[in-house]
Amino acid sequence: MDSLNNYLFVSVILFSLGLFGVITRRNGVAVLMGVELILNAANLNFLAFARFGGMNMAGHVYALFVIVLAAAEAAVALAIIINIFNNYKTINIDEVSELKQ
Amino acid sequence: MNYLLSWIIWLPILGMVTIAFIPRDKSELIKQVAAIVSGIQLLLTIYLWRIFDQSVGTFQFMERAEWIPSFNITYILGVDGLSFPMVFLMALIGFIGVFVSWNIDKAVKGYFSLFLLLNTGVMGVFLALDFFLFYIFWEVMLLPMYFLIGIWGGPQREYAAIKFFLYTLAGSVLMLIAILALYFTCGKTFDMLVLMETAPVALNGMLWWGMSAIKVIWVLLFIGFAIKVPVFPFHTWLPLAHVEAPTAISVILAGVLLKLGIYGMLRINYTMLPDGVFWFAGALAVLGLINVIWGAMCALAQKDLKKLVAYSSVNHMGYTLIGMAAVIAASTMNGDNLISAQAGMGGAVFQMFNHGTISAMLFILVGVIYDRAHHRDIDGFGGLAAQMPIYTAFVAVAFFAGLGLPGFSGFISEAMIFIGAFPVFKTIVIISTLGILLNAAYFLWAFQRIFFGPANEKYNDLPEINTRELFTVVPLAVITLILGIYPRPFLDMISATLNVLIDSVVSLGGFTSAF
Amino acid sequence: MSNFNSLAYYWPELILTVTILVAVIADLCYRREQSINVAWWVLGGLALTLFAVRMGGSSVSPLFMGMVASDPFSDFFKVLILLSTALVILMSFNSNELKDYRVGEYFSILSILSFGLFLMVSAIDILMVYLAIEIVSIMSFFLAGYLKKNPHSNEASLKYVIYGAFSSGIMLYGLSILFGLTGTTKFFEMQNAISSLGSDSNLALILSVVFILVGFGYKISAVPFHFWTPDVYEGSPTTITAYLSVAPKAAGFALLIRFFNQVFGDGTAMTSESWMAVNNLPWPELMAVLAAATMTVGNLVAIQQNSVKRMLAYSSIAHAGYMMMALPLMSQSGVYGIMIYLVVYLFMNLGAFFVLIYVQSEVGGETFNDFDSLGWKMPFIGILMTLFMVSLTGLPPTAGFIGKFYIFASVIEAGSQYYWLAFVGALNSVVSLYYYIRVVKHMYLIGERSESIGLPSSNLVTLVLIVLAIPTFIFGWYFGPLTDWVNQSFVIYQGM
Amino acid sequence: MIASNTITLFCLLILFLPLVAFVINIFIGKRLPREGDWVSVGAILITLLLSLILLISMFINGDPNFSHETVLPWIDLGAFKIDLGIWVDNITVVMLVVVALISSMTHLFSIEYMKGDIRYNRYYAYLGLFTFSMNGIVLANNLMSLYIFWELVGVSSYLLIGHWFEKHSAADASKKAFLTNRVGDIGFFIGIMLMFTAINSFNFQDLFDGVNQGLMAGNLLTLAGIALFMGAVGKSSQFPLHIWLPDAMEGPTPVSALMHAATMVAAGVYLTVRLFPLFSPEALTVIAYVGGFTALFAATIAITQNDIKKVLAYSTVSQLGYMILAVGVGNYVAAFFHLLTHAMFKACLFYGSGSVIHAMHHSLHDINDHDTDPQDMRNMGGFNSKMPITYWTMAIATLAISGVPLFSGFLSKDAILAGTLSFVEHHPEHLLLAIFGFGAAAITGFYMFRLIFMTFHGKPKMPAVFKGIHESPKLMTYPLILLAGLSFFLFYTLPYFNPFSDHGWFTDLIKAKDSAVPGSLTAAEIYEGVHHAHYPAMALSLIVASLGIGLSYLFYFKQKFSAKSWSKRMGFLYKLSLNKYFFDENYNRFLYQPFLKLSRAVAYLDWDLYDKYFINGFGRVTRIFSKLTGRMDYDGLDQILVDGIGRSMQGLGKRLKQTQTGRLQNYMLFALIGVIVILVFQTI
Repeated sequence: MDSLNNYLFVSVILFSLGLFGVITRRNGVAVLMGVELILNAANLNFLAFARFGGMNMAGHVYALFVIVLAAAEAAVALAIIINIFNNYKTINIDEVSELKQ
Repeated sequence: MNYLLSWIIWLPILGMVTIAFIPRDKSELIKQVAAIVSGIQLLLTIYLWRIFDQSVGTFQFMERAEWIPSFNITYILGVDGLSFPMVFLMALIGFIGVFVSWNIDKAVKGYFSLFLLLNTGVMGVFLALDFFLFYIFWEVMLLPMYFLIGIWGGPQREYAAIKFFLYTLAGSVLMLIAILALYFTCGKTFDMLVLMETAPVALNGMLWWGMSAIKVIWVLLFIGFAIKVPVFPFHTWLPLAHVEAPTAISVILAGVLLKLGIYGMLRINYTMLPDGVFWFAGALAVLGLINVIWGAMCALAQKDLKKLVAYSSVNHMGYTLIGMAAVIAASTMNGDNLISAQAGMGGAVFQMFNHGTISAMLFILVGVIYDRAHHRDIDGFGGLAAQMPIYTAFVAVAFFAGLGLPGFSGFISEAMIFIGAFPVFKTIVIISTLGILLNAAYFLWAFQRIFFGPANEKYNDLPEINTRELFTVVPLAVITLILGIYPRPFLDMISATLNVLIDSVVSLGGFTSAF
Repeated sequence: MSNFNSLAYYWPELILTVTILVAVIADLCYRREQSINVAWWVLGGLALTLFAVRMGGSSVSPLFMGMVASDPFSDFFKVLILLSTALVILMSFNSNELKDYRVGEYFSILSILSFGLFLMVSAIDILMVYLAIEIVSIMSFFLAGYLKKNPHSNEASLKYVIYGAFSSGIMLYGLSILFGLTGTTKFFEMQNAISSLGSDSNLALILSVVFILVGFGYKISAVPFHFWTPDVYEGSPTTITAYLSVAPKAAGFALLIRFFNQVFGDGTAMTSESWMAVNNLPWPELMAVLAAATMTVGNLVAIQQNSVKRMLAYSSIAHAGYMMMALPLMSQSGVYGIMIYLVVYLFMNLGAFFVLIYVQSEVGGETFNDFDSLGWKMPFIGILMTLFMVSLTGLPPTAGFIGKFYIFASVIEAGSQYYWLAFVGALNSVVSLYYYIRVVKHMYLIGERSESIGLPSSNLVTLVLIVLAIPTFIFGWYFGPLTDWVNQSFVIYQGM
Repeated sequence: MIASNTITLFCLLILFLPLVAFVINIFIGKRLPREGDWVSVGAILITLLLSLILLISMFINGDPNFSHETVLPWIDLGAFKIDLGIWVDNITVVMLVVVALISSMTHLFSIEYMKGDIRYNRYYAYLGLFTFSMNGIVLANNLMSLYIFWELVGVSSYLLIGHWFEKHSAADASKKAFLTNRVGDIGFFIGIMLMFTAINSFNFQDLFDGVNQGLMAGNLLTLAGIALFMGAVGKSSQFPLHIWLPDAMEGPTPVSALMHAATMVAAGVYLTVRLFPLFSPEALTVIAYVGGFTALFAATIAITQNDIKKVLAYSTVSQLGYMILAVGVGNYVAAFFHLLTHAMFKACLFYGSGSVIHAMHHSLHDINDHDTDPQDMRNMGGFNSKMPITYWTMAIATLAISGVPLFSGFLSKDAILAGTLSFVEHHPEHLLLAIFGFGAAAITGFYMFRLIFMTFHGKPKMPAVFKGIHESPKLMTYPLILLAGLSFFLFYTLPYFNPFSDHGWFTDLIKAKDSAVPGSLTAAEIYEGVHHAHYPAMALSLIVASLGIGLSYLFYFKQKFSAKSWSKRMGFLYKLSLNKYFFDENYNRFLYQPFLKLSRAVAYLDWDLYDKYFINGFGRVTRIFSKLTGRMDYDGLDQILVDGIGRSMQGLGKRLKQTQTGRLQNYMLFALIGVIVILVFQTI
């Protein structure tokens, strides 16, 4: 139960879910949540490797940094989405596609 | 003068800078400056001719300067019997070109600046002995040419200009790859003199993807040069560019730029890849044959006089290729026939020069009639001989020179080419002699349609060719005639270099060693 | 080196940090109309930073316990970053788009962005890699969407942020796998660990390589991770587009060079003439294919554009492709070629964008038709734009040719297995002539020639353009100083 | 005996004086008094004088093996050398005199004939150019300079035929002459190349030596011989390149006399005479057949022609065929002899016809008739009373050409026929050659007397015109008289007076050379055979000639038979002859037009297909692309990319552009797909 593979397995599922969400969701905020899933999948990896690899604290540090940066990124992204809503009156990212070709 | 060659190359740039400081409404002054600068350049080349040692087959007046030592790039100039005629041709036609363009009234400043820049580019290619320098000059020509055709050209000028640009650039990037390949395989140098010695040895037996390195480099360089010549099937930019370009530019294009391709092949392919010469000579002759016949047949069918002349260039350059191919006659496997090799190669070089003078004359004359009648439709004239007798006489001279009449220089070079190539490429030469019939056919037919027949009322008050125009044509006609009667001055000049070239091709190249 | 000792080598970044702080504070002090004066503070700071970088000497050492490296290689890129930042700031004075906004913030964000780029070019730890990329990205998101009232700008930043987050997420996942395989975050330790791994872990390695490449590829807009580029470039303020097309790309290449050669190289990377991939990982082949695809796609689509801005966006993809050609070679001359290319690319690309900005403000549009007969109306702009276009095409005697020349030279030098790449590159540069010369065509060949001549209204613009034009021209035929500089900068931290 | 240097000097003067006249007249002729005709006339008279001095010195010298050669290095590339030079022997001297004499006559004759022409000075300039080039051919000591002057002669012919270029027919004829000649010249040049390749020299003597040493032998030699002969076929208007000469009559009549009768067309014969030692027996057979066939074939056309000059033109073709035949059967001295005699009487005939046309022209002009053809014999008749000098001189020349004893033609034609007969005796399988020869002899008498009878006898067909006819001025009649005088046998047999033998100074001084081809008959053997066949040939030729003359007398003088009804009776044959066997029509239909069509097709291929669709496949792919995308908005740049490759690039670009959908999630999806594809490829 308490083996590396299990963690990795969960991480892969999280990663895939994240990708799926990013690709399929139309709501901007939902897409962002997909991104968060991906980041957390990576975090899980870092922690699991750090724990089971018998290694130093680098993994943990890394995870902490990721959490912080993810928060910053999310903040910016949400600000932008608000701005989009002000201009477009929607947060459906499919409809925000004037720039193309 | 120590830096004579540099002066010849950079003088036009000096003129260009001078012109840049002249207010643009003083168009007469701009023209005068351009004329003076190219006049001085012409005088310098004549001076060069006086002090040129004809008995030496190697490079003279060498200049050498550090440039980018970290990449072994050096500023090397030099002139030999192969490049001198071309330099002279460019100086002459550059000078004449200024007067041909005297009527330009649109953006005079820009026109003459670009014109002089073009001059520098061409001169540089002929005199550069560093491959990198050579390539830079090679490319420098493109942009002025693009503008000169694109801004001052005919109705389809944009299309013609971009087509010219793209075609030539496509060729030259392949050339760049070949240059770099030579650089890295032959001792990391761009010095052509060194490459001429190291390349034949270094490339010997080298294989790239199962292909001989010599063949690969040869083909890359050849395509680059062939586009400029232009060799069938890379020729389609030429009629268009000629038709759309203003007269002076057509003159330079046909008179000098087409020679760059042949010059490049002789200077680079022949010296650095002598084995490739033996491999490719047959194809060269066949391509020459196609050029001759195809160009002539296309010319025969043209209704636009300028296009006819343009296709005649395709046709004439074909002879050159056939002549060049004859160099292999001097090898042991072809019976040490040095006579043929000399005749063929000498003919090819002479033909380059002659085509320069003759086609320049043809284009100037086409421009003269276009300025007056505002069209070039061959069938739209008729009976001009009665109205413009002097003009008719000059066109007759140009046409007869073009169709290879004895007494004009073109005959000698064509005859030398045929005689030289005959022992090695019998069938090809025999078929290509058909070209001299077709030459006569298209020129005489056009001549008849334009000048003969009852006088055309529409052109009753067409003014006769004027003094300025005569001034541009006469020198060319005189040179064509003099060299046609007594070619020694020219042939003696190239003889020593030619023999060195033939000797290096034959002694360094062999059919068996490389492949 | 310990954290405190490291500070001694960290003057440029420290000065930059101070600059950022000063800029933020200064912004608070100015009124809205005067907030543009923040730019001068920032410019001053950048000048000091540049001075510090140049003074830093040629020491090679890892700082902050192996997080970042101080070496001439990174200094070289820092200079590029500072130069492009300063030039963009200068050009922003003249931007029409920014007029309606308070711009103090804009300049401070630019300086933060520069700081992120500094980290990027010197990072030797995957933690620092991620951190740097995120700093750069987040600041870029801001800047892309700076025109709050402009829907296009909004859309650009939305696309940018989501695409950016998405790709850095995937990269992070790849990095986590790599961490798992090697148990370290330091480049050189990773290299050691990988070379001792058996070939059974190659699959996982490839997976991580590809995932990491998503992040890096996004940064340099390599195909197929380039899709965000045109849209973001088009929507962003043109000054920012110019900046994004140069500085982050340069930093991205610095990172790519360091990371791939030192982590996935065979350990002799940069010290010998050429080297191999560790464990014969097939990443060079992958990189070669991506390079070919990148330049081809960039060029072919650029032909189709009607907006000069969007054309330049695609062309910047193509240029990334040219530079990528030198990556799979794993040779010193390849890296060398990229560095030279980046310098000339900075000048010519910024030049092209700045002319575009000027034309936008004078004529009011950014399509090809807005350039009609411009060469006659404004000869100065026309000649300079021609120069930049010719240079971008790579024709001598302009700097663009020298860039291409060194890249091609390195490809050819690497041997005949990469000749095909040189062919693709060469033919691509022919294709690129189509659209670059189209600008020239519109400027000179289309439309009536005008008799009245307009000179640039702003001396600053003239100055900036001349500053860009001179090296673009001079380096075309006298590039000795350039190669010398690159040569001196070609000293990379090689691990302890 | 003239010193060697003087000979060289004389030859150079003879060569270049007319050229000087040409240069002066072309540049400043218009501004000179009398438009400069005196320059040309003066130059040619000096030339004539010098030639005569050479001739006299030849007589005094009396050396049949006289030979003088001077060379000038012209091209020297080390191994490849061309030396130009002059070679004077007795043949040269005789030929020089012929050229100078006929040319002088033409110059004089033209003063009246061309009076008032708008391009009078140019006419004289061109005459000078012609004389220069013709003398160049005569003096050449090597194939290269021969070829050079050969071409120059062609150009002067082009210029003179096209003198009245306002007429479309003249312009067409000049072009046709040049191009048809070029066809022959190609063969000539190939022959030169074959020779040079084997022997590495252009010099005649070197070539003879080379062939003698066997450097060139067998089929190759035959081939080279036939190729060289091609030049003669073109220039001497032999079948199948005979089509240009009759058309060349569009030029002024004195020109026709000079070039298209007496000298230029004889250059082909001169060439074969000069190069005789090079021809292998097989090549000679071909030459004989071409010559013989042309002789008969052209004669049959001459029967039905009504244009006085056309009759003479075909007669010239026929006579040239004779000469070629003589060379072919090995009796080349006879060929040269006939060249000499023919030059005199044929020039005389042409001047006579010129005189008639001149009279017709003026008379028509006086009655304001511009539609009647002044050259059509059907409009003439009975002129003997009005133009006695013209009549008598032409009659003498006609007797000469018909081969009546006492006249020069009898001697030379007899020599040719004797040679042919002797050849046939040795090679019975070539009987056809004799039939050609004697058949042509009969027909010659017939059509020549037809010409005389139709023009000078009978009732005037157009009385109104007849009224205005009068004798031509003295400058025109003097040459006639001179040349008619030279048509008597006496001048050729001196110092002997036997009208039935050609033995005289000519046969003494002009000796046949042995063929250089090993194994050929020697000159002596040939001479022996000819001598043997002399009397039978003479008898036969007398019989056939009188047959022809008699028939003509019955048809056109006595009108015993109606030419009209006979022509109807002969129906098809008559039509064939009248229309010159439809050669022009067939060449046009099966050669020129198809070739023009082909070249148009090539040009179309080149410009509209090859250029527009760089490679057809690319073009097709592009069209499919454009259908797919459906919204090809070609703006300026797209127009630029019309080349197939360009279009394909565009198509590709458009497809790629469509991937830029603007939808963010598509982008990410593409990126993911990219990653997956890469992974799949990397792991495989």
